Amino acid sequence: MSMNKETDEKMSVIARVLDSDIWYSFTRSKVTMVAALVTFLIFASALFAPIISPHDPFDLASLSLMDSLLPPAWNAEGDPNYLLGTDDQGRDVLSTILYGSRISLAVGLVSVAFAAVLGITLGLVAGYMGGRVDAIIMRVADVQLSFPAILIALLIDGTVNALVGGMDRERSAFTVLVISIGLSFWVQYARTVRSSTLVERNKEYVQAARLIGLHPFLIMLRHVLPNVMGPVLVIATINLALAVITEATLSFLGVGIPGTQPSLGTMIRTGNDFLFSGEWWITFFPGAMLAALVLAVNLLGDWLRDALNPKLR
Amino acid sequence: MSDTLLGVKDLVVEFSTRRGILTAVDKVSFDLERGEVLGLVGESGAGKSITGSAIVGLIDPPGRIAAGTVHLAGQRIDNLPSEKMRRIRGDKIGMVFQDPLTSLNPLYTVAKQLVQTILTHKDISKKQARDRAIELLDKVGIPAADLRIDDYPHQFSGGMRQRVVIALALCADPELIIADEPTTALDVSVQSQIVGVLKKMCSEHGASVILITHDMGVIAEAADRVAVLYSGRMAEIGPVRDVIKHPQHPYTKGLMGSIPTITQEGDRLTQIPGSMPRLTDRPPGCAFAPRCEMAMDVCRQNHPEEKDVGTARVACHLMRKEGAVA
Amino acid sequence: MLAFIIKRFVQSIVVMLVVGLIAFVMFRFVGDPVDQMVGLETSIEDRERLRETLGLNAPLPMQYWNFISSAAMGDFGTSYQFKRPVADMLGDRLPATLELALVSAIFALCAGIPMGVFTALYKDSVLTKLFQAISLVGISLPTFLIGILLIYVFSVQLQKLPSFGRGEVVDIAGWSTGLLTVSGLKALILPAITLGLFQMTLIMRLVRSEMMEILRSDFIKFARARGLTPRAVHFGHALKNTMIPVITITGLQLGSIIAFAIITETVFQWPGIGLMFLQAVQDVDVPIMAAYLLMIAFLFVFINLIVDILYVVVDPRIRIEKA
Amino acid sequence: MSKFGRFLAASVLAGACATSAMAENSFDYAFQGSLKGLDPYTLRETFTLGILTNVYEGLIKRGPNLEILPGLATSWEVIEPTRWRFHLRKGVKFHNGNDFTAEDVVFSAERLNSEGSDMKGRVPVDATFEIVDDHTVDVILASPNPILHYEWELWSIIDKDWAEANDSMRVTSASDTAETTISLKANGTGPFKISEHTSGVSTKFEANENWWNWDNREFNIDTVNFTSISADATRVAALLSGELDMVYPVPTQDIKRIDASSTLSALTGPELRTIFLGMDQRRDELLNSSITGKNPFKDIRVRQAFYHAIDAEAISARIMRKQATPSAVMVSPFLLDNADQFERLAYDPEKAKALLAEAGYPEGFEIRIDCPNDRYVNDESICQAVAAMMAKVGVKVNVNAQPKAQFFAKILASGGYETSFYLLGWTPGSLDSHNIFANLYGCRDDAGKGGQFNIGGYCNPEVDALAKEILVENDAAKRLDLVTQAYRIVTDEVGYLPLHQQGLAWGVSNDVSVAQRADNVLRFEHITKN
Repeated sequence: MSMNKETDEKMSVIARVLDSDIWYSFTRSKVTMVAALVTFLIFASALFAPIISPHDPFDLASLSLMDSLLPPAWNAEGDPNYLLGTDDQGRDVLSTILYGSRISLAVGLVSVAFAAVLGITLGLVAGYMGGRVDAIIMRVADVQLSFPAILIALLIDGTVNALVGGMDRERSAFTVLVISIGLSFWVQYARTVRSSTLVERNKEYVQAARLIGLHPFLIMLRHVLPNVMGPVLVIATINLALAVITEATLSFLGVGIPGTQPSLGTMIRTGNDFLFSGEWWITFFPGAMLAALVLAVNLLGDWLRDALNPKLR
Repeated sequence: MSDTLLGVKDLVVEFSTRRGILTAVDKVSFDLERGEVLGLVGESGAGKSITGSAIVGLIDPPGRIAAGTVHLAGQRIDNLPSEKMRRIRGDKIGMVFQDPLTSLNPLYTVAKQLVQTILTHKDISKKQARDRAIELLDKVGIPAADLRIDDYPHQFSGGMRQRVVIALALCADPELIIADEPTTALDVSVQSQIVGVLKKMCSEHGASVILITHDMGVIAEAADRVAVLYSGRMAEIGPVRDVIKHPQHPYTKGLMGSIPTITQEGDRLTQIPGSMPRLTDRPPGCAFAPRCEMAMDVCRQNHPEEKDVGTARVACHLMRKEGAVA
Repeated sequence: MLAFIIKRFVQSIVVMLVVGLIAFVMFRFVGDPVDQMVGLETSIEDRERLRETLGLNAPLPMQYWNFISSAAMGDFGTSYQFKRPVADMLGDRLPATLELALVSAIFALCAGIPMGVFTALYKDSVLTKLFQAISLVGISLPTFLIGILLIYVFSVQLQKLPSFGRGEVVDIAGWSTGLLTVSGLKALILPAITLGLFQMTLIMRLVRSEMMEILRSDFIKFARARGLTPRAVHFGHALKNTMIPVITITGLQLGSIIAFAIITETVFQWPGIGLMFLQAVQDVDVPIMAAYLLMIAFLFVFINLIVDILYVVVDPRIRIEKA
Repeated sequence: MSKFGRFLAASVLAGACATSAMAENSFDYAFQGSLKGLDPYTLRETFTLGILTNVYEGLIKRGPNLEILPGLATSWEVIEPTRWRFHLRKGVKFHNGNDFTAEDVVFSAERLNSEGSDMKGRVPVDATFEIVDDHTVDVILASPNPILHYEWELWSIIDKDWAEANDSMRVTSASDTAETTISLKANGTGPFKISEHTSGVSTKFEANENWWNWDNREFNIDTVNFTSISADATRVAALLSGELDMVYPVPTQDIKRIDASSTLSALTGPELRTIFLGMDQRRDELLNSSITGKNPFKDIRVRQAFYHAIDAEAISARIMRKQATPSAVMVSPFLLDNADQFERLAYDPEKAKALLAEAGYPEGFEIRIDCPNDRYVNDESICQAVAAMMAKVGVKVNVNAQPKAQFFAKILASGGYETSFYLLGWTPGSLDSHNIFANLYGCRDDAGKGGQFNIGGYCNPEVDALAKEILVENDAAKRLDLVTQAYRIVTDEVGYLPLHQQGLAWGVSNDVSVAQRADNVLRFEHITKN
């Protein structure tokens, strides 16, 4: 019986979702559905890259220079083994895209999470403490705005290498990207959360919580977070797309993920050099993948913003 | 009938939503004489504001006027092309909205907003328009109007702002003013001043007024006739005095019971149990039936016709009986 | 107002000092300037002597103090690589970047605002869908790739527009401008589009969503109820209110335009400060890096101030409060 | 929109009617790097020195094939083993009209070795100059030096009077706060004058009609416009679009495309720079490796195994697209007459595995390779390919590719030679093998005394002794013999793992003809344009 009850509850959750306005607006927009499908496919293929990709491009021992620069399989000189051709090191482009989007998404997700956590925390603290703490945090936010991710990355690349150093260039590059992209994004979250906190701070329940001995900060966390989840989610979606693009841009400046375990951005940067020489597939396919990902995530973000904004419904 | 300024007949306003078509205003009819003040009352969601918007042609998609007609001074206006309707708005019909804080564009001075509106409808010079604007402000009771005209909206208090809004509505001497909850957002102390200004201005200009409100006090103070809407339908319409003193519709009775009056001071206000049904699940018969103490079987099945009862017109199955009795 | 500006000014100085300090700590890790200043075969003793002359052996706080105290007098030191006063070099290169940033900001505004307004007013138009599709391209591909593709199409294939540099420039009172010559204007087109595309998308989307929200506001409804023409309602009342967030964002974006100019300038070999900075990073030319960062911070603070002042001009509510 | 529209329209219109306002015969070209200053003594770097030799001249000159020709000196002889006599060209004038005399040579030699100069040693520090007459100078050396004048093409002679008048006596130094004239303006004797110079951006040259060899000049161009274009794709695009007459270097992959064009061709040839891998043979424990407590590279079998595992032919064919010549020695065959006596160890992964097993590493080990990513042709790609090849014999190589600033900061003496496996390129500045034995093979201490660029710390006293002999040996045949002996030792011991001499690639319009020198120096005096 209890089983039944549980399934009933689950059913009702599903039913509630299916009945909700968000789901409705989702099913009404074909573009959004396609975007969601594309996003899902990209995430899934990135997640299952080791299973579905025909080769392991990160296994250096499997690479052969003699297989390098093969065009896509449908081309006369192509090799059916390499559907989308190979790059200058003999890596299978298709497999590398799958593995590469894994890295790009990881950079995007981790840096957005980093920015969100940092921003939400600082926003809460600023809004809650007010006064000088607030002023300092918001001033730091101003300083932060004058330092876009590009500048931060250029500056901290050396620092992180020197500090992390050691064996692993991949990990240090990952750290650099996450820190610099994350740092350039947190301000948005902080501002959103701060203004919401300022509103909540003066409400009775906060005073009441203080009276019964609860730490008001915790109470506010519980009340402010649900209020800002909507905007935060929207910012996060759009930031995710931006982070993936930024990662690609940074690789152009030489501070991206290194070439031995290329991300989408690294692949595009490498392929960029082969644009005029006719080996278009090295840039084209990763570029298309990146564009599809960014486009889809952006469209989802747009839809989410409209769907969550009651004024626009 | 030559004195009839506005004729609304069987007006139906529908909104198409994902849950099907909502009928926000369902076959509402009424007439308005020149110089008359008609109160339009009802709970929020009863369709008062939508009726007002429908008259001036400001129903935005997904809503639309699905049936019925609106005549202004003998001209049918519900089916006019948008440009012609625009010329009528502000010129023939003025509107006053609920919240004076948000009704004015914060980035323009009062002068600019007034002059712009005047020039839209009157073929006069800027200078003349400005003079007229000052005159209007003066009339609605803004002290030192010639100085304050160049101020921005936020420099005025709420009550003063609503006076500015009234002045804006009167810019082109409209024949009809639709005032949608003009006092709701104001302090109680200034509410009656605003109603007074509105009434005075209209009688001076000979304009008719539709006063939309949920506040029976305001109606009692200002209106000549009152129409009670319930769930998008007309429940009762009649002269204010009669409707207040002798409400016919059970809903009106309940509504009157909820007005605090000096005579009843100390008594508990009667409240109508339950709440107005959502437009999505309006019962098949009389919409008020579920809350009505006197509901009969027929009430739950058939929608009552409107009947003339004395000076009023009432839509209630009880009326047939009472009428017969009477 | 004056108090406000003074307060801002003080804050700016603090901001810039902090920026300078952070930057100085980080320069340590960018590389060894001496290695980049001499040929590979230069002896260790000579390198050490050079290091000493440059004051690189002094403790970090000392170096920072030296830099800040001379920077306060307008002296940013001498470039390790170019052996020229950095202030002069910035002066030489700044016009190129500012012109590029300005033109691309104008491009972004002039294309972004009308497109945003159009897409907000005509939500279901085919043109709206087209605009939205075009605008998404601007954020779906990395800037450098867009730049290279533009070069490929317009320079290599069509041979209509130059692929690098500023074209001919005219010197007017120490300001070298490319805006007055044909080749200078032609050279501006591709970099300005590359740099402005992202901002254009941002502005278009911002204008669209703000406009849609404002079109639902009470005062717009009241304006329509007064029978004002659609033109007056949309472009007078609605657009003006939309402009407040647009000014803010555009102002803040100017900072990132200048930062993103690093990439555009590299792709198009545009002789501005962005390119100079990137080369300085590669060459560990500390004085240039420090001066550039300080200048970016200054520009940002300055732009912020302008934005605030513009705000006051556009929004009377603030004007009165400050007065 | 309207502003931009008008702006577009204006530009399109303008494009339709006017494009050629340039001088009649102007040669426009771009290089990857930039010309940062005009003082010829501030930076010892081939490109900077090379471009300045079009303006300044040295006592000698090198021809299209790097052969030594008379320059400002018409002839020279070794009077005694330690005394050289240079006969200076008469009637030569600097661009400002001053006469070129022996005084200028002496002044230039002093300035070259003065504080702040990066050219120290190009004239031996212990050499003294004696003016015999206005057009004869003797150089007295502390010890014999057969290659004294080899590097003197790039030693620019400066006008003493002009330098005095323009406060340019000292070498422009980075600690100067005021600009010196000589870093912004040039006054040489060469065939071209600098008419406009924007530091780091572009430089305009115009032909010098008062050049001493004007009547026999080869070139027919009036002006030269140099622009620095650092981005590879943009540089190639500028050539493909016809905006420039020449760009270099051309990325290896774009050579095909340029050759395919009917109006362009790619000039390729071997460069003098040798790209090689260095292995730490000095530390007792490798940095960034899985092996602790010992240094596998001290075992010659490990070094040989690495050699056998790396397929230099494949790198040269694929990564370098045949724009590189695999090399068995650490010097270009151009600079070593019997380079063909040396052969690379064969590519043989099986043998590599066997050698590793023999040395006690049957499972291989892990090591990091440090690599620049913006210094040499396809540097990062080469390191990646090396990692892939080593993976096949069980050695896991982690590629640490960095911008040159960080790379050099770490691996050179100033960074404590912080690497145990690295990729580097080397061109002997003197175009002579002694430079290699001294700098790359000479024993060194931890501070870098000795073979300063011997980052791996290879050390064999026998080689050091041979290097000393080579330096002072005046007899060419004997010298070659000594050089060969030394190379034999270091090659057998696998002191380094040479990969290839990278290729030069210049993209040139078919309208112009240029002389490509193996040191990548472009001399304007060999340019003709139709």
